[in-house]
Amino acid sequence: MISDTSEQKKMFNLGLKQTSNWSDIAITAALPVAIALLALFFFINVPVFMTINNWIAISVQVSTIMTIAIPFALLLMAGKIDLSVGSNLALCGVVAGLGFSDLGIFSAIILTLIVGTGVGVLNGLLVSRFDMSPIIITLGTLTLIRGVAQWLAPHPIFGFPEDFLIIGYERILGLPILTWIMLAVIAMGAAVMAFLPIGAQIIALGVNQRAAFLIGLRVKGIGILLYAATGFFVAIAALMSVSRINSAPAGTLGVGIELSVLTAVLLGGVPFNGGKGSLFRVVLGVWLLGMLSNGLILMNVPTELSLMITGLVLIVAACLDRLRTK
Amino acid sequence: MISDTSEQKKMFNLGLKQTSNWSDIAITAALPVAIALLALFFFINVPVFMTINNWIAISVQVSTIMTIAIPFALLLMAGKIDLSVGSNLALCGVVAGLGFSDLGIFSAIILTLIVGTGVGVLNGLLVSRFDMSPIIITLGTLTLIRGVAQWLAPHPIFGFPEDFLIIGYERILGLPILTWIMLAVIAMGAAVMAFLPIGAQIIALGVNQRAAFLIGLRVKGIGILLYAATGFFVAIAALMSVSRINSAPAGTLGVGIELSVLTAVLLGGVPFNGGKGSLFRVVLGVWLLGMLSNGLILMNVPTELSLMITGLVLIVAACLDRLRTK
Amino acid sequence: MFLKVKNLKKSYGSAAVLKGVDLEAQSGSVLAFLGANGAGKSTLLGCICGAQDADTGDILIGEKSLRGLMPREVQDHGVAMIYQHSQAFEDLSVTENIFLGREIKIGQRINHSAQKKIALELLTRLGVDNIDPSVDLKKLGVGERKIVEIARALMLKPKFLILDEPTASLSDKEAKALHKVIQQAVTNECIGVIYVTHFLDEIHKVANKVTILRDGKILWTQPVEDVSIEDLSDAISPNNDLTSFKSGKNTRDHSNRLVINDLKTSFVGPINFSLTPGEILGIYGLMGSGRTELLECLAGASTKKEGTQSLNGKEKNYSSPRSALSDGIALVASDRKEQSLFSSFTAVENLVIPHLGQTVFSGFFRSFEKEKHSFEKVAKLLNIQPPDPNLQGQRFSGGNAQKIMVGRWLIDDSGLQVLLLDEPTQGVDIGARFELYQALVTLKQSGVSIIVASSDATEVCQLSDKVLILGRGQQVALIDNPHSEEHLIKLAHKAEHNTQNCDAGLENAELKAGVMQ
Amino acid sequence: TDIAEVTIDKIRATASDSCHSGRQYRIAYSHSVSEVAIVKQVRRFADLRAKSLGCVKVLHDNTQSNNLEQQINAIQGWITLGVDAIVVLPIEPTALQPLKRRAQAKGIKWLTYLGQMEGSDGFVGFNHAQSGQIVAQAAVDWVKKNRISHPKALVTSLTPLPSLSPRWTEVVRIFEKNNIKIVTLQDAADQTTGLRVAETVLQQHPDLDIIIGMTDDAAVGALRALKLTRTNPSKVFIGGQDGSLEGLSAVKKGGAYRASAAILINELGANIVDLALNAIRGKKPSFAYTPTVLASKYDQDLLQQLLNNYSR
Ligand SMILES: Nc1ncnc2c1ncn2[C@@H]1O[C@H](COP(=O)(O)OP(=O)(O)OP(=O)(O)O)[C@@H](O)[C@H]1O
Ligand SMILES: Nc1ncnc2c1ncn2[C@@H]1O[C@H](COP(=O)(O)OP(=O)(O)OP(=O)(O)O)[C@@H](O)[C@H]1O
Ligand SMILES: [Mg+2]
Ligand SMILES: [Mg+2]
Repeated sequence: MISDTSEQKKMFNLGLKQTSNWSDIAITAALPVAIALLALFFFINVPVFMTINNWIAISVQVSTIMTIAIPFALLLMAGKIDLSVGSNLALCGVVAGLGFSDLGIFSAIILTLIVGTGVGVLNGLLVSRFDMSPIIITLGTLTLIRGVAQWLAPHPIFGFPEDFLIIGYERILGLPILTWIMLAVIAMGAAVMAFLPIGAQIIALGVNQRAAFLIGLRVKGIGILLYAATGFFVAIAALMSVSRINSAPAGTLGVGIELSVLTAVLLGGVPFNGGKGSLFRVVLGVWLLGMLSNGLILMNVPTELSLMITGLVLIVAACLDRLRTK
Repeated sequence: MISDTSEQKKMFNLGLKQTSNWSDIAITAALPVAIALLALFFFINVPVFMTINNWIAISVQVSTIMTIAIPFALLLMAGKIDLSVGSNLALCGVVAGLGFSDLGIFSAIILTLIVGTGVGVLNGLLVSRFDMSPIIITLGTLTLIRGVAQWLAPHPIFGFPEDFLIIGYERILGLPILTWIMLAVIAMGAAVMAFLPIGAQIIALGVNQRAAFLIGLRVKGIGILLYAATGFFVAIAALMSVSRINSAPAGTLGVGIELSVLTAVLLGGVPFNGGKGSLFRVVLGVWLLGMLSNGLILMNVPTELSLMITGLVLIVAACLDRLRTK
Repeated sequence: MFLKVKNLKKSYGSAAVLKGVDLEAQSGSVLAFLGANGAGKSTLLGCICGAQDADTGDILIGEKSLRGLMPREVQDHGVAMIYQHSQAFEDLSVTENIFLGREIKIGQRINHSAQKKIALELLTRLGVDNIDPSVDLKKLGVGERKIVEIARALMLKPKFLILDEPTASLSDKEAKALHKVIQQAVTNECIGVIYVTHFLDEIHKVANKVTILRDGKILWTQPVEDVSIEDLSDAISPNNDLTSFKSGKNTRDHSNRLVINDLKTSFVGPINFSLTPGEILGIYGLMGSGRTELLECLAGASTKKEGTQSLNGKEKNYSSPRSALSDGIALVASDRKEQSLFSSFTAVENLVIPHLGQTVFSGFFRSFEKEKHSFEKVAKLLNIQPPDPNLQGQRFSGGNAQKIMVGRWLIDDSGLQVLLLDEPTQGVDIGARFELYQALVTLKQSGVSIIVASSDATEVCQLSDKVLILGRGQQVALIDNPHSEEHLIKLAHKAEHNTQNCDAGLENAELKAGVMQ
Repeated sequence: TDIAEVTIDKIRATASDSCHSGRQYRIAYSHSVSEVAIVKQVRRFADLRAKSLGCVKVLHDNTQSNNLEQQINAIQGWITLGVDAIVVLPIEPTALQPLKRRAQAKGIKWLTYLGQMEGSDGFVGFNHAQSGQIVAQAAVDWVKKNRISHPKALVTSLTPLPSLSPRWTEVVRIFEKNNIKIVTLQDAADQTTGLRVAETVLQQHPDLDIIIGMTDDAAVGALRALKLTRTNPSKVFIGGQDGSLEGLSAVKKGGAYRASAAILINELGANIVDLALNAIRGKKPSFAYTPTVLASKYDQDLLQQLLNNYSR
């Protein structure tokens, strides 16, 4: 595909010229505006939508996806992808679930983090070693790891220690622990991108991998690191998820989450081929989808219609966001 | 990611140099060899695997996916993608099913082809008009169109005219009609790539869309054409599928088929960013997956194990195939 | 017939690039269109060809306006363009590249044999006989790809041909052939040509008229007989004293910094030379002679097959540019767009990216102040225009982007020992070229060893303390204190023929060896 | 009282006066695969019952393909809304325990649909084990009646959803007891997969005697496989579960499709509303099975009645 955006402009924006400063501002704020309009719409139809409690509920609902979406976005910015996150989530959930009874909470958590990171490293090594399309490799591990998870857990795993489940429902300073974790992950991601050298190096990889290699960046190293980080945060997300539902269903946990995460991150304006992107917009992307799903349920929209609306919102929001970058 | 493959080669083939002619040949034939080995393995375990009838059964089982995979591969070579094929398949199935009773077979088929192509054109226009990432747009239509299909079919649709169902079970010259259709689609695709000017133009688009525009190719036109063609063949695939199962379940028809097709096409060596690829290998990719699923069922392998095996085969086959291009 | 540009204006955001330009090209004549880096030449040509849309003004061919047309429509009006940056497709064959979108057909099908025949004719006309038209473009070097693009433009049989720095990546042989082709087309087919270049000595060989663009306006237009090269360089970059440049040999340190012994890669070698600190080695050769491959091998970017490379007396085997860099060996690659520029990065990011987390900017957190400071220093040293640290890399004109690429290694305290430059002045204007040379000399005097590979014999002569001449991958000669560029060119040409024979001889030798076993 | 003894009439009678107080009720109902045709019918009957009562509104979610995340979010939304009762087919019963507690803490009645859950306020649904047993028994009877020696069977499952497992584990158990050999046990729940699995297995076992689908959809797909592989339908027993329109129509048509463990879909839909109302109003019963019956050509009246449920 194409990287040269400034030149493309002429090609496609016939009739989409930005004329005044006003439209400029409107367009820059496309995603926030879309969110605001959608929120207003839901508020008018279901006033309870606008309550603090509902927004906190949304924050908890998106917390897992957000925790995965942040490292996932960095990976995408570097021009890589990890489609195996859903299966890895299930595997980590199963490992944690099995671990609690045999190892105790602390060791089980550590083990889970190791397994999650391990899967990430495996992906990273495969992708870097063979310089394969990350898509096909992680499609492979998506299937493989799901099999492993189901094989480890032929019987449902549930009923975890209360000390662990606290994570899933307790609040600190009025906010659920899960929300705090999510905020911490966002802050961490933002800090890495803004202040650390690796932030620029990640983008460099996505812009021009060959050039990055020639100027001496650790192309493979950064790739593996990013996959490992994704695996690590998937493990965190698995712990969050499992603590919330007090169960680790190997067959259904995290199924299709790779598509939700990908959609949110793309909606957040990270191009599929990487090379740019802002975590702030990724956060908005995740939030938009979470809010949409919440609002549609509150409005009791029938399945077919809510599918149609979700599809439309996706397309419109993406188009709006595209106008911004014109 | 990066489009510059020739340069990448230099970058990563450290230590993977092909030294002798022998290994050269082995590596060139990676995918066929993988298929042969797998077939041998199944044959040893379940001799019935190697019967002509079973291979004909496999050909029928892959016929739908193959019919979609061929235009999908061209789309991918041009650096685009259509993730909405599964939903479009369901929509076309539903339209055909509803049409049979109201319009008669012939008109229903025509209508189905029009609808399928129409969805393709819609995708094409959205992608070209806004120069959006095809992924996000077709993720949107994936959801949208599924909603429309379910909305059109509140009641189950099944029991179609026998004259139509013939397509699904009749044979000509010993081969099922579905297999003939599939072969025709393959031949058509191969002819387009080999003999028509648009073949090279598709590749050019995938290599560098901006350059293709500058040297005067009809970038938008080709894009829309490819999406329309994909939609058209999805409609054909829908007719094939519906004639086979004699039912058009709006909710489940074609769910996840985009991933199967994508996997097969990537396995066939078309890079995700396009710019090259051979239909011959795509056919092998589709066949490999179809054969794998068939053999695993014949061996009655439990779900979790067959997930693991499928994942492994994917990774190994992809790696083998990668060696070839080194 | 005339191709006329009337009062064309174009700005990017608030930066006005073209401030009302009038230009006139005439059938049967060649117009040299000159200007400093960033003057707006490519922008203007892009507006003509439909790659960009001008803000106001008009473009006329005969009576018809080209404003707002798509590139394809502009071509249909008889205007063909060779862009400064390659617009070719590496996974298609040479023939396919030439005929893309304009295929010769029988019915609906491509007539492969007819295409191949015409492609061969075109390539021969362009003085290239060793390109197989059915081979994929990715197998060709940068220069050979340019030839293919030119062949495509000729295939279109245009009424006007626009060439934006066509010879920047060509060696002297192909450049000559191109000049001949242009001359023929102008006299026989009466086409009109607009020719952009930074090689001023070309002007008198090809052009009939010269137009100078400065600061977005036309400075003057004159017949080529009335102007000298000095006039031209004055007009392009008025404030440069070009004659004052002097390489000057470093005599302080005679220890060997870099020693290459019988080095071989898959194509190049065996190569032998040594470099002392503060010495500049030029590598000269024709297109495809293996300069790029040699430099990449030295920098760890491609594999070495045989031989040794030692730095400061220690033998080194680099597996990646990173390992070479940790020893202070850096490479500036030739293909800017594909291999060194990060198009969406700001200027300052582009400049400091190799150093982030490294010696100069080794802090755990980035220090934006320090980065900006470095940029300002380099921008001043190389006169980067505009000196805006936050402008995106892709928005710089070709020459200025190139300055940033070289500037990366001019940052103080980067621990540089050997700098490898592949075509460092590709697309750099006459003024800036000397600024770059000056910077290299300063670097040299600070004790850095430099290797410059270039297809510009003049450049090699001016800069180098010694010159290595490559022909088809073989080391043909190693000359100390080169002074005559004609000598270099002659050697390189001869090498091309000799090694051809050599190759044959080698094959025989191998055959014999095989028989003996 | 034993839950198995609760009659439909009793449920209807208890709930029938719910609207007399003038209060409005909101009952939320979540199924794990709302894209499946039969679920749409259940929803339709729930809506019909709500309409006929007059004071009830049924809320539906959009959980598809057993997406747990989606279901959890939907239920959380309903808790926010403060509906009166939540009826849910838990994709993973244990996974919903925390939500159940939260809902109940807010005074929302919690009922499960298919599969019981500890501590819930009600239970709507039918017994998977019963479903599996009915269809397996029908197959065993057919084998005996036709005196088939060494019968071979294909059974389909859906291992990612262990909560549904009695639908196939019961079949496996009964078959083993009756010396029916299960040659293949593979996942298949929809027509396309059912067709593919059956078609493939028929290559290896052209003499296959029995195919039991874990849903009617899978069994319908398998029926198609007979046609495509030109297997003699008179020698095969196909049985499904659910009582979907497609499955019942196949039974009615005769041929290989001989049985469906059919849920009384209209009653099920109505029970969702009635049992929830009972739970809300603190009445009994709020736990009840909706009977599963054997639909076969031998009981044409029942078959017709089941089919009539679908007529619009
Ligand atoms: N997309 C863009 N956005 C902003 N500024 C741009 C853009 N493209 C070009 N410019 C600016 O326009 C000016 C003219 O650029 P142009 O490429 O036309 O120069 P040029 O005369 O061709 O120079 P060179 O000889 O180096 O190729 C430069 O200052 C450049 O920075
Ligand atoms: N990836 C490749 N595959 C095959 N041949 C290659 C490849 N890259 C370069 N070559 C060939 O190797 C030879 C050396 O090329 P190289 O690019 O090093 O030459 P160069 O002197 O730098 O010429 P140029 O003027 O093209 O930059 C050429 O004949 C070229 O065609
Ligand atoms: Mg230029
Ligand atoms: Mg070179």
